[in-house]
Amino acid sequence: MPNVLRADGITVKFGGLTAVNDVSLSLGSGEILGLIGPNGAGKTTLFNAVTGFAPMHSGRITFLDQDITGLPAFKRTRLGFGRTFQTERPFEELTVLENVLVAAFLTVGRRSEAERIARSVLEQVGLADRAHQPALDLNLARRRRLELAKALAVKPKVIFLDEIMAGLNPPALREMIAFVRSLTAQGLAVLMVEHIMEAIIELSDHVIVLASGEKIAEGTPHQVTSDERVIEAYLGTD
Amino acid sequence: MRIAIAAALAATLSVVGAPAQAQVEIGVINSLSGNFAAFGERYRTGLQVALDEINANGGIKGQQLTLSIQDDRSEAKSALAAAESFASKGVPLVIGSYASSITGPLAQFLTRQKVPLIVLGSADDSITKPGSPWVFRAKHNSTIVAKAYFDYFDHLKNTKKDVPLETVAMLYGNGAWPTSLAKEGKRLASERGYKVVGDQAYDQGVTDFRPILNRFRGANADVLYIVSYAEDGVAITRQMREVGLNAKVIAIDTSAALPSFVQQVGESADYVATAVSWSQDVKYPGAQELYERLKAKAGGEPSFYEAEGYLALMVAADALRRADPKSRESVREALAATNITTPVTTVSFKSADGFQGQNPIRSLILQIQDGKHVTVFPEDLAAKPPQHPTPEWSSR
Amino acid sequence: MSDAILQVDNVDLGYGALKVVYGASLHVKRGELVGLVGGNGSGKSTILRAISGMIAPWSGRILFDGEEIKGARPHQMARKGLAHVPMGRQLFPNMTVRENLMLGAYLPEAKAARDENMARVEALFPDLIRYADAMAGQLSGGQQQMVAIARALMLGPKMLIMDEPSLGLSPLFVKQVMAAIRRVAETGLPILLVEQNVKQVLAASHRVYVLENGRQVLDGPSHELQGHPMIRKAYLGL
Amino acid sequence: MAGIDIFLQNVANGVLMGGVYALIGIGLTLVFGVMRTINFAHGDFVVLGMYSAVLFNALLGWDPYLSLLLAMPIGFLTGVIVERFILSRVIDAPPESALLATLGISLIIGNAILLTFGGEPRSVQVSYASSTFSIAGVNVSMVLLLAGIATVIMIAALYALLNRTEIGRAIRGTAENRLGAELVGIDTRRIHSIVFGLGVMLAVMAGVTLIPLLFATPTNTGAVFTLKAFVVTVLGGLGNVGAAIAGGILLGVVEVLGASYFMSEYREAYGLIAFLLILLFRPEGLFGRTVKRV
Amino acid sequence: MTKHLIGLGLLLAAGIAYPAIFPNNLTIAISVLLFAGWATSWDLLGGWNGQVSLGHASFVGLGAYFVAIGQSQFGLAPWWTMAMAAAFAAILGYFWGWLTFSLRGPYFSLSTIAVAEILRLVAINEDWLTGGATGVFIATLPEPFGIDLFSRTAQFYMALAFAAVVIATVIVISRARFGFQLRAVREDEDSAMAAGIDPTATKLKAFMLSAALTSIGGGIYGIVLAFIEPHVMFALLLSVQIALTAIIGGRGTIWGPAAGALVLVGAGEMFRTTFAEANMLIYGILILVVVLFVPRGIVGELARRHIRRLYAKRAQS
Repeated sequence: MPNVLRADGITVKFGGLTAVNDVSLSLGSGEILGLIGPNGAGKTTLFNAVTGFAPMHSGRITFLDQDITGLPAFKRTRLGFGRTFQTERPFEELTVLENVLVAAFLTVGRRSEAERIARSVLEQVGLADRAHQPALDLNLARRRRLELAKALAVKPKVIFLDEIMAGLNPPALREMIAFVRSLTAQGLAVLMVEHIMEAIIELSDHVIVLASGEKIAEGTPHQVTSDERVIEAYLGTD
Repeated sequence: MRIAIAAALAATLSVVGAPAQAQVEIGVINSLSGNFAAFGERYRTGLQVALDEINANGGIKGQQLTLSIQDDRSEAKSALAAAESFASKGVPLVIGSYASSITGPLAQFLTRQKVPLIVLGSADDSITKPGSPWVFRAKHNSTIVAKAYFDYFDHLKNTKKDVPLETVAMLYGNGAWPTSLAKEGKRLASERGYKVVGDQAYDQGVTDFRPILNRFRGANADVLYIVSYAEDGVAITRQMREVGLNAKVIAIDTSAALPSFVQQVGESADYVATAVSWSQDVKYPGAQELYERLKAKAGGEPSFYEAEGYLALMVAADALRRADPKSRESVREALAATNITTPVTTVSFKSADGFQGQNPIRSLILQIQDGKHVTVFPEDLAAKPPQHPTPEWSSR
Repeated sequence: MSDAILQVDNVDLGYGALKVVYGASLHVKRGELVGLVGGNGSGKSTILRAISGMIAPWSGRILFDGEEIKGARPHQMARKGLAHVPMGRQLFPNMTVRENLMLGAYLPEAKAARDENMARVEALFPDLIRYADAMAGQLSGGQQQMVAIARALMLGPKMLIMDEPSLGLSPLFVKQVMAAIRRVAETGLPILLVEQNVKQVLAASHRVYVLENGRQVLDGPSHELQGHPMIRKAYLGL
Repeated sequence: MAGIDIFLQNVANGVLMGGVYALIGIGLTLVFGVMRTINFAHGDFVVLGMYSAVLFNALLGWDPYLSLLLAMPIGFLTGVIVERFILSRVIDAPPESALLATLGISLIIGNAILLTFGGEPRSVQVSYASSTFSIAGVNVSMVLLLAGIATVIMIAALYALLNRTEIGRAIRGTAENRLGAELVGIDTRRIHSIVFGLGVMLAVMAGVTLIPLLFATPTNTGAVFTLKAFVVTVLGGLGNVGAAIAGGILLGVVEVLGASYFMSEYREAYGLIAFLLILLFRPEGLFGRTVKRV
Repeated sequence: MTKHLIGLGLLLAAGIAYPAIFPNNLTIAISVLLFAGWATSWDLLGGWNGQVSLGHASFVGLGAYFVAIGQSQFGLAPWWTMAMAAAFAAILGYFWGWLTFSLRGPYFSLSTIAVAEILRLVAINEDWLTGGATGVFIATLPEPFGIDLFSRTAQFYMALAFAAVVIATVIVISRARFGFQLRAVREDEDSAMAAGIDPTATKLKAFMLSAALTSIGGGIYGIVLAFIEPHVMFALLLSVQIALTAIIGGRGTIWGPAAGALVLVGAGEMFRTTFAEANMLIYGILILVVVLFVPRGIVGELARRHIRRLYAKRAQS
């Protein structure tokens, strides 16, 4: 599988604390990479470093054979990154449609075209009937979908999903899993941070496990969940 | 929303009341709130005293004179709104306002509306230079005041030849009046052979003048020529004493003319000279009596501001008596032909030196002597001779 | 259940439009150390926040010391005798450890018993004396956690609730903190302990509740739940 | 007079003026430190203090320092009431709400004073208004020195309050971690009321102390003081009470030296430029410590 | 958008008829229109983009000074000088923003006060540039197509055109890409970056546009006053009034700032003629009332209620 995204030796430090230590990953098109680990393992920090939202101490990131290390986040978006945020961050004063329009305007300048893109994305995530509702009023499941719609409306080549399954009830969870799978069918590469193991196991082609900022395991979902170090990281030591 | 707009408009309009019958109403635009409210209050007192006097003496051709006073919130746009309402109401003339930033636009507007304006407090040269046929000012301006100061300095130099007055240091706020008075002062200084050894401006609101006063102390000026806002003069005088800045003549414009100056500065106020348009002991007939009436109305010590308010309305009444109050052109002509004597000053509007509609008023120099404002110059109007030179702080 | 110091009856909890906890019920008896475990985002902390009055339940009720808490704010719960050791510890970083402890005994009753409580705290955490005059913000994570527990004890509480005390600590410190909690529990103070580290909790507590995605999936005496497959599933999905 | 003498004199004046500025700034920084609210009415509370001294002087003939006895508790109560009924209702709203509310309060105070006292500048004439004494050839103004002493006493008292008393610890706790404070049983809303009360009390105190030195006008002076207070607190570090004194002295020296040796008409600008530089390059203030996150 | 443009058209029509109906209340109407234009311009930055400036009087002053000095010193017609003022204001806005946008929230607002105060001092003290403290008169103005620009009617139409252009600009922007970028940056800079938006560039553009539009209104104000003085044009109070007008009317709404201008200027005028000395006091109380009871501003609150009615059922879980 050709590499879409490659990150080598990512290290992130906050003051004296090393939050992520020398972690590498790679991702091919149509592939789903899961990133798991206990609380405070550095998953979101790594995620932010790759997407350009947190400064890196060292490391190198290439995207479609282009070195994007040090590029600001919005420029990465323009190259083909789409991302969601762990606590959803809709533009609260805007309606659902307007939220997606913000993103849709990245690729087109005309309002009518942007609106066409936005509506088709809303259709895709199943929010079309909510287009004119203020984003503030959405419930969790719909906020998540809005978050996804915004990430998709920039027409990304790789999409970063930060805990989009958390808190969903079982039917909503099933829908979300199916939805994420449908993304890969369109050739999107997916990097997801997730706590819901059900989703990770079902979706991921490949899983990286972080603990205390270090990569402690890597492999298929089944390989990592039976790895003793992983179990210890999660359930603690005696 | 639309209802709200309509309501707001209706409310705005309804406050313009109907004109009263059998009386002559003139418009007054005065600063009753905002930054200049202190002055507005004093002008209002003077206007009221004049109004009482005019109506007690038969009003305007037997009709009551009334004042329609509008507040300008110490800002030009409110003054202009007031002027517009007066212009449309048909008042024969308008009196206003204190600051030149307000009176300037007023003069422009009323000239174009062909409404006579009698300047109430603004003393900027720019109001009557080049001026307009519709704008009249009975009080002084910066050219007149600066000249009065330098005439006074010359007078002192000539009467006490053993005290040389050769150098001047200037300190002034950065407002319109202090700046123009300083500019005119600098011109006169070079014209009359004084050397300017200090020239410092400051921003209003600053209360620490020590750095500047210390600079002056190094410069050894004979004359301190200070133009300050009311409150600043108090701080300047206190700090002058504190840093030990001595001079043979200390002149502080505006600030030192206020009664509160003496209260707040105490004995350090003595010897300070200041120019005014009027004082209680000036040798004009009726000055003392006017003082009593102003004092009674103000409920406190009056200043020349009250007198200027009084003067403006007396000039207006005189013109109205000689004109057809229904015709502004006739009122304008009457104003232009003014030639009266009041307890404040004599008034006639001449065009000279590029000025138009300006009364060539004789400014008075007061000196604070033993805690009292005393007229000391010009000699023919003076109550007492000036005390000169000012002793050093250390020997007071 | 008159011997229950804390009783949570069928509460729904959430933030804004986001529902996080679905119908949770639990109780803590006097003298008991009860664990509340579950994966990230399962709603554990939210339950603690509701107990100490930071958020109000959407439905259901919470009784503390036999009295229903309605709209009480955190400082009022403290007054009633509930001490909360929050996530992230929430110390006063630019105050000394001693000052932190003094503030722990801010309330009048606690102030009256300040010396007594201080002695108790010193007995439980002998190390605290060594860094009593250091700024709390300058301590290591493990030391800070000790201070947070000690500060809560200075209140002379009727009950202690703790939110992930081992979060972000190295394994050595995790052991020390858990040992300290056990020492506190041995004094008879009822404790509700929210913790990721299941093994430690199972070893230390009398009973355990297990949450998965906002729902209670299991509860029972700790020794019976050791190695229960549901626990592993709650964390690792397998 | 030799240049060095004048220089020393200027530095001394700058330091003393700095004490005055610190006095004006300290209440603002306390309020910001605890409540994260920038009080745009701070200068108007200073002016309120000045007028209270004017009033006590006119009615009872009291020296300003004597009138502190009454002015301080009144200022405290005023602050508590304003916080209870206005600010507490906007503290969790968007930050502009607090800004607007304090602007509204500023207009109300200034114009209420205008209606009561009229627009004349007021001051209190004290016998020591222009007295000086000289130390090593440097003249020191008595009023400035008294104000400086008052500043030192006030800051020492505030320091003692914050560090040595129960309520002071509660205030610091609330400032450092509001949630943590709630959890140990501190009613942080009450603390906010008290802190705003203290902030107003300090402003009033500053006003009373400064009246022999300066003068008060109802609507002008407030804005000038508010701006000075901003500059002082940002120079020292917003929310850092102790640093207010350093910020004040820095501002005083910068202004006095700027006015003495450069253009006096740009005196105000020197402080503002310093203020901008600090905001841009060291927003925690020159003497602020970076708050350590836990 | 069409709805708003039609609304603007209707108001414009009403405006065109206004001088014929109320020939003696033009000054106050000009004030309303200028404040509507300024507050709407301010709102592009302060409301739509979330950067609260307390220094916008600088741009008003800039516009007034360009027109006054251009006319009195160089005989330049006001339309040229207004264009120059707008360009200069945009450049100034660029550097001002570049300097201060690294600051957030109240720090940004404080820095704008400082910058504006420094500009005020420059305007007062550099009299070779500005005519200094004594101010500048506009004695003559050209007469395009025989129109006397000194007449209140002509000035009213200028102010009307200014307000209409600014509001139309906002209407268009509100629907365009730029409008969405502005709001996205206001709501959440990180989330905006995730949508490919450069927050700093967006804020700079907003500042430049806001500054340029404000300065054009300033030019008209200069003509209306015909005499300008730095203490007035660069005053902090004017900056505060502009911001308050927009906030009280409703930040980030199309009609809020204009409504705020109508209410505040209208109320100010009513208080001025009825309460005289107490008018500023009442103004202060009015601000408190709005902050406490209508925190989103007048139009903001109406819009919110409207939306709430449309979605009466809050999201069900």
